[in-house]
Amino acid sequence: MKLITAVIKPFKLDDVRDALSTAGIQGMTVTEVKGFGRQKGHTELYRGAEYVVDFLPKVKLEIAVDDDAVDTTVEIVKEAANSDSIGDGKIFISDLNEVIRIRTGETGKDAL
Amino acid sequence: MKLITAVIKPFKLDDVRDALSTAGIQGMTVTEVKGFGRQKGHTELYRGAEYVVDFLPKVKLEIAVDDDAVDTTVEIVKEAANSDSIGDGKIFISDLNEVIRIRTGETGKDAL
Amino acid sequence: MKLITAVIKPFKLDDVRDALSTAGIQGMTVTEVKGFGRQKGHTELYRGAEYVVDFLPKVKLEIAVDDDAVDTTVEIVKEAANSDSIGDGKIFISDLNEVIRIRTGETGKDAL
Amino acid sequence: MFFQRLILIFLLLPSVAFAEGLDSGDGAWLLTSTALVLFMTIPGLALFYGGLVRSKNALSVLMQCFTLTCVTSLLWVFAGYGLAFGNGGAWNDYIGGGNVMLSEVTREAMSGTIPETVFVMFQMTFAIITPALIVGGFAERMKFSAILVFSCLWMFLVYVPVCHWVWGGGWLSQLGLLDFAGGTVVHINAGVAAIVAAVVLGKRKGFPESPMPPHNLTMTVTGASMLWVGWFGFNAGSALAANNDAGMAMLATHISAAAGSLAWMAIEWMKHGKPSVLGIVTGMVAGLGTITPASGYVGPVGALCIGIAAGIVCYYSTQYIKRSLRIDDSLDVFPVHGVGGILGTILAAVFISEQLGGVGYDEGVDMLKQLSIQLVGVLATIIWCGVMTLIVLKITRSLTGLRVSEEKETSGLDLSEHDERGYNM
Amino acid sequence: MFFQRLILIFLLLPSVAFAEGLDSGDGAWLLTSTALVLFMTIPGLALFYGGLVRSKNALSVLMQCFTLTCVTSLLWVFAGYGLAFGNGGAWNDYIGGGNVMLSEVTREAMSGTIPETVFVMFQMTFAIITPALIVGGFAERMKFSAILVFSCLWMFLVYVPVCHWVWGGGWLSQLGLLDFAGGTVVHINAGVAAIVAAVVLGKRKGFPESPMPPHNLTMTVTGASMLWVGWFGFNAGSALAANNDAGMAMLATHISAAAGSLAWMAIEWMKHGKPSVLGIVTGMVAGLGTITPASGYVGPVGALCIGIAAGIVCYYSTQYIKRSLRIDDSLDVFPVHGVGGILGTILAAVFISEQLGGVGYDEGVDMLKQLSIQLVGVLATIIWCGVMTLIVLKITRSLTGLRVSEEKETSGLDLSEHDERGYNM
Amino acid sequence: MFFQRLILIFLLLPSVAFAEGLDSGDGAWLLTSTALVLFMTIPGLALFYGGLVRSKNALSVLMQCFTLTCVTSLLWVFAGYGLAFGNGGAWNDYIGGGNVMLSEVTREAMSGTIPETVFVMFQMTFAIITPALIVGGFAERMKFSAILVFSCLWMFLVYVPVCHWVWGGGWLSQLGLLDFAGGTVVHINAGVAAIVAAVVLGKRKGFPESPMPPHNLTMTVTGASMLWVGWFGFNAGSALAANNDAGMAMLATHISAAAGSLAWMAIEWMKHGKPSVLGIVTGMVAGLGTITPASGYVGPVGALCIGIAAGIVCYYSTQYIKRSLRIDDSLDVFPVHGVGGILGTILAAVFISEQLGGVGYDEGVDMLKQLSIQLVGVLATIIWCGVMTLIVLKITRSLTGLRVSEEKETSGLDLSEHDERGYNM
Ligand SMILES: Nc1ncnc2c1ncn2[C@@H]1O[C@H](COP(=O)(O)OP(=O)(O)O)[C@@H](O)[C@H]1O
Ligand SMILES: Nc1ncnc2c1ncn2[C@@H]1O[C@H](COP(=O)(O)OP(=O)(O)O)[C@@H](O)[C@H]1O
Ligand SMILES: Nc1ncnc2c1ncn2[C@@H]1O[C@H](COP(=O)(O)OP(=O)(O)O)[C@@H](O)[C@H]1O
Repeated sequence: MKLITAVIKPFKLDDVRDALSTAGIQGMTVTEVKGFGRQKGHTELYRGAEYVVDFLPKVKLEIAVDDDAVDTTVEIVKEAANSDSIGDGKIFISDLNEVIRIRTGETGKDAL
Repeated sequence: MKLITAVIKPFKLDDVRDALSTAGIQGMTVTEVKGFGRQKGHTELYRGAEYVVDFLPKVKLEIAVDDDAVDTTVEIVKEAANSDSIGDGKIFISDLNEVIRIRTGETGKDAL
Repeated sequence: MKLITAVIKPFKLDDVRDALSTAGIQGMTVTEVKGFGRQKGHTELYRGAEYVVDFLPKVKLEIAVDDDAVDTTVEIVKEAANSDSIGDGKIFISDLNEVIRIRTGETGKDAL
Repeated sequence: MFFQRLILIFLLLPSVAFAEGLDSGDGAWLLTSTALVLFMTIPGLALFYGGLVRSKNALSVLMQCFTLTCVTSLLWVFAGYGLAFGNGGAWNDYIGGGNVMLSEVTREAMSGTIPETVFVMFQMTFAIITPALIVGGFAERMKFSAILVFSCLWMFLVYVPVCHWVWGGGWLSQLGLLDFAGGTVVHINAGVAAIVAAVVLGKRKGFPESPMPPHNLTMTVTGASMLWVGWFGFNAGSALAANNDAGMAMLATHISAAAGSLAWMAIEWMKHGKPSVLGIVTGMVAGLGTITPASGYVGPVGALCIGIAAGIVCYYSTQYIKRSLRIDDSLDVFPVHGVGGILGTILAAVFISEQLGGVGYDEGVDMLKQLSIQLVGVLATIIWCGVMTLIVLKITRSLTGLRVSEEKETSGLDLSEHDERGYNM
Repeated sequence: MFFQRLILIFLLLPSVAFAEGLDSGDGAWLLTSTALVLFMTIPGLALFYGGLVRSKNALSVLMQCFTLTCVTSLLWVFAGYGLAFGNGGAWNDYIGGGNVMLSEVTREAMSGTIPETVFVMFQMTFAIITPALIVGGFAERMKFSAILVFSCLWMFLVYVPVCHWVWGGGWLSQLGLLDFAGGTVVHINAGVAAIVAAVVLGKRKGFPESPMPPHNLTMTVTGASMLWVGWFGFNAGSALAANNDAGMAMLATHISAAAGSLAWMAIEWMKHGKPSVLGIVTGMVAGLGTITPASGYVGPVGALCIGIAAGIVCYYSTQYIKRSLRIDDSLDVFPVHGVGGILGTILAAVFISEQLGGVGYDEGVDMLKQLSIQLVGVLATIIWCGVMTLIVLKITRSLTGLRVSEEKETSGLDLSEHDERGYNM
Repeated sequence: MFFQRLILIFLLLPSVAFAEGLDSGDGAWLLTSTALVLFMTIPGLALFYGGLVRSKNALSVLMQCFTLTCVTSLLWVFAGYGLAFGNGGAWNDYIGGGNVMLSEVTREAMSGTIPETVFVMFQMTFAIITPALIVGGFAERMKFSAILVFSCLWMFLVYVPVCHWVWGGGWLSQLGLLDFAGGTVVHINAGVAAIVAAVVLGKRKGFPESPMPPHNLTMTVTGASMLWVGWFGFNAGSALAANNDAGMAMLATHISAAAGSLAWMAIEWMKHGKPSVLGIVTGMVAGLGTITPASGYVGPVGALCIGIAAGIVCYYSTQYIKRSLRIDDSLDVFPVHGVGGILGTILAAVFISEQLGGVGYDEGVDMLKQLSIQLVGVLATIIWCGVMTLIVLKITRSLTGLRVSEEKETSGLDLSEHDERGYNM
């Protein structure tokens, strides 16, 4: 099994989730994060003092999938999260040794 | 070493933490996340407009443990986080190449 | 590629980020987390009832780097995040199978 | 009626009015009422609205309410008060005049038993809240510069003339229109302008598919509570004295607020299974807006009936406009204030009846006659406000454009229009 | 004393009272005071309480305070005012009567030098805050429907009769009980009802092992500050005139609030090493609640002593109830309001003494005599309120049940009872 | 002038004053004004400041404002009022005396047409807000115990004497200084003390490299709005009557607030491309602080000019102090209140001129003469306050130390000084 982690723009979350669930992928865990990268931050103004805020609000999706499903999942996320602008984010793929469903104790594919 | 990541219901956090520390596992990092899965969300009502909120507040625990301790840890989390209802969450296990304690520079088991 | 995950004290975030970007590492994702470990929490007081809050606010940095860059990155973080006191935090290293830039579809090193 | 006539008389006979002398108790109450009505807009309405939008737009709404408070104040001082309450000579049926920069409002000038300075201030707070109410119609998408241009033009082309017609001795006041504290002048005007602006601007991105839940309902409830308290100044202050009329106006206002709240809560409970705090406070605003034109003329029973009617009618109006017509009047200004204002202006003609506990009709007037007068007032306000608002929006569009870009709307007005964020927790 | 007698006289002789005529200054102050006391409940108390609960229950507390405001208002209009302040004929020692839907409160009716409508409204705001105070006893676990049923019954079975006894010409007023602004009627009543409800409902899940820290202390401090400001209307308004009694009541109120705050802060600082903002505002409420019954009778020195006593006694009461008895009166209503009300009602008999700067005893009364009268008043209120609250809870349980399910308690009342969340940041 | 003389007369002739008799309307307005000015400090200023600091220090600022309210109240009662407004005999040019624990303020005592108790309370609220304003200068780094010691000493060594000089019959009042509602006594005093404290304490860790954005601007806007509303009590209440002077003071106050806001907004818009809500509310405070000394003497045109000047001058002062001098007056108390107070005290001498719509100079005084008097007042206040504040800080340092440790500053004052956190969401 693999863990697919995607860091995307917050306003794309709904699109990505819809696309995934259309493809039968329901489960995921979402975290609000701050991103630093090439995308520029914005300027804020407080009593005449301007300063640059260089972190950007992003959301991180974590999706555990079976090995078969990796490619489709990545494809879907890539498409749905793309807005053709810097800062659209990244997808990371890593190995998962095991997954366990707490309620039933099921493991592996069954636990997803 | 392994990284055990558990996504559980927020009100179970105290129980899980107590159970782990009884077993001698003190260190962990906790994140507030939103979960999507089989568990149903709730309905909210704003000026007569109902809509379904399908994400659910969850907490994510990350616990780095030595290979020996993986099984016990998983067992403890599984037990303490179980409320026998959908949405109790999942445990993910993955490899860790290295752990370093920032203050001392210790690595591996010593750093945990 | 590797994923370097560091849990550090919040007030060290700026230092670490500056040090990394000086070394040419710009990209990272930051999450606010709560940490449990050896560092003691604090006492809070509500209408004469004292209780101990044992979690501590920390920030988690996730930095995906090419294999070559692992050692320098770890070194930089270790140095910049060190305040010589308990609770300075930890660095975790794990494997990444793949990284993809959403906007362009680039993969691997190019996507970082 | 009496009320407007009185004002008229005072304004026409300033020297005589002065002779009447100051009543320090009336002065104290009107000074207080002025503070209360300003309190309704900032922070009251600002918080009520601010809590209802998404957090990325929270400051923009506060900024709009606050800036309009400042701008309207100066417009009122420059020419608004003169045009609304001055004597317009040959044109007086339609518009007043004179008193530029309050040149005739000396320290000694009186308006009945209170200093004219206080009357100027009290009326100013009404002029302030009206454009601020409109903010709810175009929230989360209109350019800040456009809002300023729009509101300045609207003040002079809509608020000031209608105010003159109803309270300044103009044709509606001569006709005998009953509007104690602003059913037409404030609430219908604001409601109509808001929905016209909402339609012209178009829907917010994502409406109505994506939910746009209020970002902070505790803030909204705080604002709503302040509106309730402040409304005592609005309605009981409109008696322009600390007398028995003020007392009954306060009682009627309070009863209607409570009844409107509970009526809305009851419908929600029945239809959805649960009552919500946003529901009950919306019912409260409906109850308050609806009693406003009638508050000086009715008794407790009338107020109760008006409040209940307000809760029910405004609830269904909200559903209809938002769910059936799918008009994105963001914070439901028309169904609550506009519909409430219409309903209240009409019901004033009913519950003023002595049999129903009210003060009774003027000589030679009966319920039907009064109803027809009220209808004329309501229609005149709707038509004038609707048409002029459209024109004002056209002009504004040509000067500044109306909407922010889609990208700015997505990232939120706080950052894109003001370079600030509400919260840095 | 004088105060109650006066009211009594006015109520018995409405036509004569009218002859006295309106004092517009008194009217202005009472209109203002009414606004101030409403402001105490919404948003004041709502925010004070709302900040103290966990964020999942924040809206539920606001909703409860707001809904009770509406419900109590209508109950008061329907029959509450008549039963509390009307003439109950043969039963008048125990309960008033008449005036259903305020039928006798005409626009012209006077109550002393102020319109009776204003007196009705002013007293209504006292009736509103009392059940809202009780909310703190059963917060975070009681069903919303149960709260409504409970509060309606409680209003008629507890508040209204005790109000009649003390202020409406009933037996305690005839006995000579001193309760200037509600030590018995408001604070003891609320405190006793809250703790009885807390015991009957049982503890919140997790109490006292899990900490339940306030979710937003900035909100609590905001509410507390509003309570302080509004309390000027509560106590100085109870003079029913803008006169020297009102001035001294305001001064005494303020001194006691400051003294109570600092006393609590000092204890905390000594015992825990640090003073907290929750501590100081709790001391403030204690100081204000305790001075309430005495506020019209004492001088600055008396007020200072009462405030200091309030801070100390209420601090230790809170510790005792919460830590030793482990009763989950969620927001400490009894140790602060109940104990404060008892203490203040008793101390009124001491500091009214002319030697101590007070207005002095009535003819034929000395400190001991007055103390015994006060004790009778305190005990009567505690017993009546305790027993009737128990009965009302029994009835409510049989009608709707009292507590939400454990699951609903865990997920929070905002979602489970109102389908809303406080914050969507 | 007249104002101070009047006070003086009343204080010297209490029995005669009493003979004048109570005006219930004036009483009502002053009771209300007292509530309004207290409302300015808590919650108004507390929220304004609280929102501007980082979230880890939010409670500490609320705590400081609240505690200073309590402490100052008791100091005022103990001796402050007597020293400020009592007769100091041979020393009366510099300091008053007597009236310890308000021993001479009986229930019957009058101060003009209002009860003296009310005058004591009204003035107390001015004494309360002044040290609370200073909090903005040393926010986020000063020890709580040090703040208490500092503020107690400062009250007696700075506020009380200057108050006596200007309003209590002291030398500045005899000289003919115009300060209607506190340009010198409140605003210059607070501003100078704040910047002196800021310099002595040193910069916050990280200033000015790290941005320290306000943690909750919705809170700041709420507080700002409350300040605006409350300021009506501050300025219009300073007429000590509900009369035409009060009316004009309210109008002038309001105009200046609006003009100051818009002036600041305009500069920001031109210089940075976008207007901000923090900018506009800061302009509002500048407009209000600046009109304060002049509010009873000028007309609408004067108020407009003063407001615009305030917005511009205070904007550039803020830039200068913060960006060029790099002084860490955390919340910009000096450039807004100090500079505003200086500016307003000077401009009062200009716009009091009858030609400019003001009330006109006293006999034998012309603009130049008045200007020189005002300059004397301004300089005297700056020098006295500057020197004494330094001394008070020295004493405080030796007693408690001034700053918290660096570690405590990093973890935030809420936890390190009060064992609490603002938010547990
Ligand atoms: N090396 C990295 N490690 C972890 N997260 C990264 C890394 N680089 C970028 N990110 C995350 O991806 C987001 C987008 O990256 P950015 O460089 O701004 O644009 P793009 O993805 O278009 O190249 C960042 O905001 C950050 O959250
Ligand atoms: N494939 C997945 N990848 C990552 N997280 C998941 C996945 N499936 C579920 N989760 C997380 O686990 C939580 C519980 O899952 P859910 O399907 O609701 O119930 P259960 O664990 O009882 O099967 C979800 O809310 C989500 O946070
Ligand atoms: N076994 C672990 N797994 C995951 N996170 C850990 C673990 N142990 C510690 N941490 C994280 O590291 C932080 C610092 O650890 P702590 O034991 O307090 O100090 P130190 O790093 O100096 O040993 C903790 O607050 C927690 O967030």
